Amino acid sequence: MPRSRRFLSAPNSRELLLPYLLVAPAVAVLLALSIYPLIYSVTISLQQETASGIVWSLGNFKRLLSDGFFRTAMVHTFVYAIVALACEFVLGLGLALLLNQQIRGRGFFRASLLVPMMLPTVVVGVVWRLMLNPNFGAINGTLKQLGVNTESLTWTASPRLALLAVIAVDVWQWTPFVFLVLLAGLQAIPQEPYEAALIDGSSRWQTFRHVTLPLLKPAILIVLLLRTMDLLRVFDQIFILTEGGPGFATETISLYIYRTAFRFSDFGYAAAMSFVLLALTNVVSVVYLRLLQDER
Amino acid sequence: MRDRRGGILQTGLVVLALVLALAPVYWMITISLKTEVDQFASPPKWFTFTPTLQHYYDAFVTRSFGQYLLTSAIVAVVSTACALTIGTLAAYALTRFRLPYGLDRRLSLWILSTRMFPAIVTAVPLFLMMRDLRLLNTKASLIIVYTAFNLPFVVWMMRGFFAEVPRDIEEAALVDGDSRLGALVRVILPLVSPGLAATAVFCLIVSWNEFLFALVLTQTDAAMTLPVGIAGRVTQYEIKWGVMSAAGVVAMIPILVFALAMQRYLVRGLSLGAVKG
Amino acid sequence: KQQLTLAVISGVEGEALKQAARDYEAQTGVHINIAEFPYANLFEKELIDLNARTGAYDLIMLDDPWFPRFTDGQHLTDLTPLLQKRGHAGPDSDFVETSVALCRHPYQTGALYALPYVGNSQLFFYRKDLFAKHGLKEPATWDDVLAAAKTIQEKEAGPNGRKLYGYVMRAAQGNAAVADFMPIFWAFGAEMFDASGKPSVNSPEGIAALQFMLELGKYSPPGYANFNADEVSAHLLQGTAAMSINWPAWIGSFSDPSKSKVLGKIEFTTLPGVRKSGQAEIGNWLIAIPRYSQNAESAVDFLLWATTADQMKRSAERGNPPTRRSLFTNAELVSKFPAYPVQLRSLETSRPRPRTPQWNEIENAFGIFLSKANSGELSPAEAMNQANAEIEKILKRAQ
Amino acid sequence: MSITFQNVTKRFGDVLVVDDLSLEIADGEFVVLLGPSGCGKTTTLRMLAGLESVTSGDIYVRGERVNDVPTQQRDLAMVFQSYALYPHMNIAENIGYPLRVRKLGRDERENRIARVAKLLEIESLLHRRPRELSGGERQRVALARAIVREPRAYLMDEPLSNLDARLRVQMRGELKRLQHELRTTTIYVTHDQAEAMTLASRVAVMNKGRLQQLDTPLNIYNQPANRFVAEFVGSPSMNFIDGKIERGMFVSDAMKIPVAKPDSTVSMGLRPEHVHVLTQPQDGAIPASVYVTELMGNETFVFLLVGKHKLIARAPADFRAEVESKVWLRLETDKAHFFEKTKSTDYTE
Amino acid sequence: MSITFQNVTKRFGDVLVVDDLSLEIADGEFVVLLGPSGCGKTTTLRMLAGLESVTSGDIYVRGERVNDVPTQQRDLAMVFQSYALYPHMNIAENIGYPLRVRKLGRDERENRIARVAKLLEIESLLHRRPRELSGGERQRVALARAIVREPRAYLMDEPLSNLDARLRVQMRGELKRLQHELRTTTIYVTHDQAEAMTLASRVAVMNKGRLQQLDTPLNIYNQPANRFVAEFVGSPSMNFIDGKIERGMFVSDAMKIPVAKPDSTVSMGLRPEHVHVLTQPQDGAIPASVYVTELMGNETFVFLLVGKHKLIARAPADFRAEVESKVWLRLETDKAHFFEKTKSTDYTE
Ligand SMILES: Nc1ncnc2c1ncn2[C@@H]1O[C@H](COP(=O)(O)OP(=O)(O)OP(=O)(O)O)[C@@H](O)[C@H]1O
Ligand SMILES: Nc1ncnc2c1ncn2[C@@H]1O[C@H](COP(=O)(O)OP(=O)(O)OP(=O)(O)O)[C@@H](O)[C@H]1O
Ligand SMILES: [Mg+2]
Ligand SMILES: [Mg+2]
Repeated sequence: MPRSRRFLSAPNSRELLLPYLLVAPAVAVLLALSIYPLIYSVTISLQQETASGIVWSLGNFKRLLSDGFFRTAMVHTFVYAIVALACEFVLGLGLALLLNQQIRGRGFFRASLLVPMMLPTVVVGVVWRLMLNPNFGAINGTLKQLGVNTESLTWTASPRLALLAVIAVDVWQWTPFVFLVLLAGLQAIPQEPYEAALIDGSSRWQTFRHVTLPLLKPAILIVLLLRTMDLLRVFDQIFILTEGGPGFATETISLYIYRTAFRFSDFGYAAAMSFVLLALTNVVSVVYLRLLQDER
Repeated sequence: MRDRRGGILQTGLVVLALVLALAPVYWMITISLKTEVDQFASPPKWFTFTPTLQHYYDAFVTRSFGQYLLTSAIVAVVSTACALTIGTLAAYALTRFRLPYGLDRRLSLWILSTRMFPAIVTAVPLFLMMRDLRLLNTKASLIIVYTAFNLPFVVWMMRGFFAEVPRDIEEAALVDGDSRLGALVRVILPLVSPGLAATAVFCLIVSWNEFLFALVLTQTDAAMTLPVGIAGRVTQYEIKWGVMSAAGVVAMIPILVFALAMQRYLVRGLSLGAVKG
Repeated sequence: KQQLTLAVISGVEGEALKQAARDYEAQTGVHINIAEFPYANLFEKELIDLNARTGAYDLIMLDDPWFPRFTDGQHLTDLTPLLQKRGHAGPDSDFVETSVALCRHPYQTGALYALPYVGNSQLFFYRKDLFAKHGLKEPATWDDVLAAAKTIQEKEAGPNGRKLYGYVMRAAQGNAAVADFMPIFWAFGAEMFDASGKPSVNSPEGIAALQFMLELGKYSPPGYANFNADEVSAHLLQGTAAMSINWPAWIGSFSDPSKSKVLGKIEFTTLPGVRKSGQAEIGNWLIAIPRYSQNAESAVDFLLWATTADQMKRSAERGNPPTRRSLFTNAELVSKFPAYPVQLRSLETSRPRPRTPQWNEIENAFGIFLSKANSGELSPAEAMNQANAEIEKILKRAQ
Repeated sequence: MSITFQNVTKRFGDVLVVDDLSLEIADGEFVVLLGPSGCGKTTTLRMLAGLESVTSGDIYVRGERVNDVPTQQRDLAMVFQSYALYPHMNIAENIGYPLRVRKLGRDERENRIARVAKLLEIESLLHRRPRELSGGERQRVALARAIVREPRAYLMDEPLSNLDARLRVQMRGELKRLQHELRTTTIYVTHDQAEAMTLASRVAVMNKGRLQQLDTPLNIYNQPANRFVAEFVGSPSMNFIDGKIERGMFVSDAMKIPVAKPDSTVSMGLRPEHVHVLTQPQDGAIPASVYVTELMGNETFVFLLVGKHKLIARAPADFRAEVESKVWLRLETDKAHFFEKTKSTDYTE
Repeated sequence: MSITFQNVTKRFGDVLVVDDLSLEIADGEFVVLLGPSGCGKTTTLRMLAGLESVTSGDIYVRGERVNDVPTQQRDLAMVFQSYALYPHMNIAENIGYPLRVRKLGRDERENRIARVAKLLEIESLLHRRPRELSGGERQRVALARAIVREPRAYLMDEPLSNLDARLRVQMRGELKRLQHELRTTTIYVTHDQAEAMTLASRVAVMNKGRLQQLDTPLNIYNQPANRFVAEFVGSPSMNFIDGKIERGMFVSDAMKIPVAKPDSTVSMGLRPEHVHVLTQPQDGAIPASVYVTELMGNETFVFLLVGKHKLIARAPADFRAEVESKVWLRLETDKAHFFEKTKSTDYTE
């Protein structure tokens, strides 16, 4: 019955109200700002304009089934999310571990590593677009100087490399976030288990595997959870880097939703797609939470 | 006493990471100082070019970037503060109390799920909502939206960190006669300061850089934030690389300063040496 | 005190109008707020606002392809009555017909919902120095273009050891690819819709046109499949490409030493033809008044003022092609912008993108498949067939 | 302040930790909780402090039921077995915290802190962080944090366990003085018999969550209510010899001793100090053999074999005997305890 | 495995914690570290374990210098004063961890765990998490985790401090047995005199980071090297009476006692058990008055006033005396210790 220990004491009658008072503001704000949009989206996703005015129908959802663009976009989105998440997590964890130890000037390192995350996404997109330019870009330029043949390295212009390129940019920009959270998590782990582990003769790796990871699990799952959700909604950088091109190679669901909503002003269909995305995200996060729960 | 033989290797790796992280930023800075001809020069001019401040001039003198900066700052700081306060309280309640019907878990989940809906779709209804509330084109609208946008993040981060605080430290505070909130403020928050700092930094960054809502909910310079202002430099036929970069550099600095300030708290973790068992 | 709010595009066009606004303010004391948005966002920004009927904007700048969408939703004010109030029968006859036609709904014939402010239409750019050097004459047909590209790319080397490409085109998914393709498409005698209004992009002509585009692509820098206007002009400015289709807005920068390495080496002309004589795609910036503006009256006053010959002359001096014939032929301007005669010809012969509220959707779909073809994913035939199918879907959904 | 436990039971899931505990503590009393590790002492304190909910039963303070009173409002001071110091505060802040939340003036706070710090010999540490202290120092800080205030009751969970003998005797004295002065009701958990004996006005012996005996220290020692108490209290612990009482005689395989008791199956308990080891035979003395001796310096424990029975005797410090050597025992049988076998495995006097 | 500290010094910032410590521990020895709270015992162990760096001096294990050998490679088992259990592992995993990292087979591991668990009476807890255990249970888990392996040396930091007397005696026995069987060098920190006396082959008494005396338990008790040791070891601690030796007589305001020692200014130390309280006058007996008695059950401590001197005497359990009542003391002066005043505040024999 460990769960019971999670709580300081059974909330006793005089305190019964406190927790509710504490969550109330949060719930209020979120209700206010999420319920209305949700209802709105539900209604318009169930409506369709026809010659004879607006009618209620499941048309938007039916259309999903036959929409090839939608399917491809979904695939791209998940590929993007999975690959990016994997890289960001591995790199972020690695850095967090490195900088959790005594290194001279780690304060400076820590702060500097956060810089990519601090740039406005708009700017990030533009800067990388410039750097990735096959002909004038700094990257190919530098590679050329190093004697690499860059003829075929057309990054965002090649259907093969484009997705990788945009993923790379995402990794570059968001690894710092993973790093930041995991570092904070590491900082929260007390020293004693580590000393015990040393005494018990466990190697660096074993200590990492059996002590650090388990104790870091809550932080890890939270960061994965949040990143996944953001990755599944990724929009800005791609929009600026490739607008989904070339030939749909980097079109993600959010881009497609954006186009449908804003360019083709078909909000109903956009909402419909969003619900699918919402559902999927929900599934994913519930899976994470399963894992998270047995931590507590 | 950690054995320090890995030291050199570690430092090496960190430096490498640092280079990878900062090279593009450095490049951006150079771009902001280069004439167009140099921007596209190949082989790329990493170090040798004749700097010009023209782009900064274009960015900040000829357009109302100063105002954008101010707006951004206000919106970011206020919304971050709100999100942190509201979110931390909620997180505390959701970690420390068991509510009937597993309400504590359900609530947390719901709070999280509000972050899953694509902003693109919520943007329009929010626009209509703000219109009816007469809040369109005001800082208030952005503050509200960003607060709500950051809340789930704050709640979940803080839940994680609260869960790591040993019970009996907090119990001691209660026995010593402190109220729950008193204990929260005087004992628990100091212990989770790294987490708090990390969360704050992130919230600030998000609201500082957010683009879509800022675009949709504002109509004139009166409430435009920096990202929108910057995006304004992307024209139909050309991107003003220099001006964009200049703006980027300037946009980056305040956050950088903030993060450096937070850095202290990031370093200081829970020093649980004093807890037994 | 009178107030007006303008939504303008960022860039030269918007700049010009902003400046005008300031002058107007100074003269009349009418206070004018300017909201400036990037091209990527202006459309949705305006559309959301119009749909929500906020009346936040009294005047909006719009790119001509958006016009059908806006009028379709009856979001714009019919200007005729307001003009008549002020003793004008209709739009000034000095406006180029092709431009005014854009402001009418239905096209050419219908009521007037806007006035043309910037008279863009595509031009063909080429390096006259290289053409001279290799004894090539100004390309009249696309085959000339291909031939020239071939010769130049084989014979020439770019600045400091870089390759010089015969042609540079933009095939980035979406607007870009379509814009650069349409002139070829039309020149090959293809049409997007047949007489009965059914999509016909996969007609033999259409496929041939795409075939040709790919052929030309061989002489375009690698990665052009994701190029946008800025990459194209960068190539021209850096002297690493010899020809391209582009917009007049660029002409200025070729003579700006801080940007250009090809000072005075670029020549402009109308678009080449093939079966039919070449036709440029028109891309005018119009100014309209939303239905929901509370200040329609003073808005019209400003609109008329801003489109008067001498105001437009100022705008022209600031780098925007006018929409008035008198200005294109104005000696003073011509001396400043030697390309004006060509531009006028191009503009007069130009044609608009198909006028349908679904244009954005169609252009997007079409662009995707063009881009797929250019990046080698699909053969021209496949691309055109799939595009056609997609466009059919879109139209079907629209009814 | 009087404290009453009324049929208090505590379960963690299916683990029964405190079992129907009823306990009356008068105002100003100093009650020591004694019991094997894991018998529920800490849990009992925590329930009283309101840190643990009671599964069933009621707790009364000054006759008022407090089951639902939040901890903060119970105004108790507690020394946690795990210290529970505030890692981010220095020692002075740690000790001062309870005063700070009570909004005491700075100066008042400072000289109170100084006073207890002096009392507990930690003046020199006031500006350190807990993690920079030794175990015993931390424990003293925890103690200081409790006694710096004047609460309605002190709950102390093994507050001296990590201190050296000298310090412990000294602290013991201080606590005793403090309690005499303030007459604050105190519940004190310890494993140290000396502490129990010297501090307690009454000792409550617990086992497996059940109260075994509640009485004055001496009575606990001299009239244990049952065999568990007899065995648990006192170190080295009481010797037990199973046997029968037949016609006024206690009979076991090893010995025959006259006792004025009704016939029954009993086990005789005899404390080590009531077993005297003689090197010369003596009439009435029982032969035995030494199998090990433990030299304590101030005394010697002699482990003996009488038949198959093991016995422990306290002998003077200078007592020496070869292992296996033959000796004779004089038992002060008048001091013997007899525990009848009952159905419960436990023996009661 | 032999262990040598050679002029080891440890500072934390400007706090001098271990001061020029030199200590030789032979293979298979069982050394008990004794000393006041905060004297540097834990730090000494931690330096040996490699958890703290030494500020100066060297530590040798089997003659090889280990100052820079990482902890993992020193192959020591340690019981932390603060337990340092793995919060996320259940008890079985906690105990099994050292075996797991050594890649022992599952079964081997399991029955080893079962064995120690049985030994320490924690079988029933194997599936709990540390936070669900009582203090004493946690301590036993910590102990179990150490003794489950067969390291080159055991470092135990007050491993029994939170256990009840019964359990402690028992564990003491087990440790003794274990050490006899495996002959593993052991360094053991304790505050419990009984543990020190019964377990130690040698006792090292420290004070303020300096080694005071290293000798067998009995010698520590009977021939303390200096006044500190004399006073620190033994509880209640030794009585001291300052005076002079003049012409074969120890003279203080309260008494005159013949001793065969050269003249000097000394302080006489006499253990409580060497002070016998008589209710009747007797020749040579010194008059005194009782000011308090502490009843320990198995014995009684009598606090006496002789002139302005305070003395403590051990009396039998049944000794009773009114406060203020007049009594006579017989001092076993032959057992007395005399510490000469030297320039250092410390007295040496
Ligand atoms: N990190 C530190 N910084 C400063 N002083 C410290 C630090 N760690 C320990 N000390 C000091 O070193 C001294 C010795 O500490 P140590 O833990 O060795 O004492 P100890 O002998 O184990 O005492 P105890 O019996 O109470 O555990 C103590 O006075 C303590 O205050
Ligand atoms: N959260 C829990 N879940 C299950 N069992 C628990 C929990 N907390 C405590 N226990 C059990 O309750 C019993 C009593 O615990 P408690 O801490 O009161 O013992 P104690 O008398 O203080 O022992 P010690 O003298 O060792 O501190 C122990 O057996 C312990 O294992
Ligand atoms: Mg306990
Ligand atoms: Mg210690």
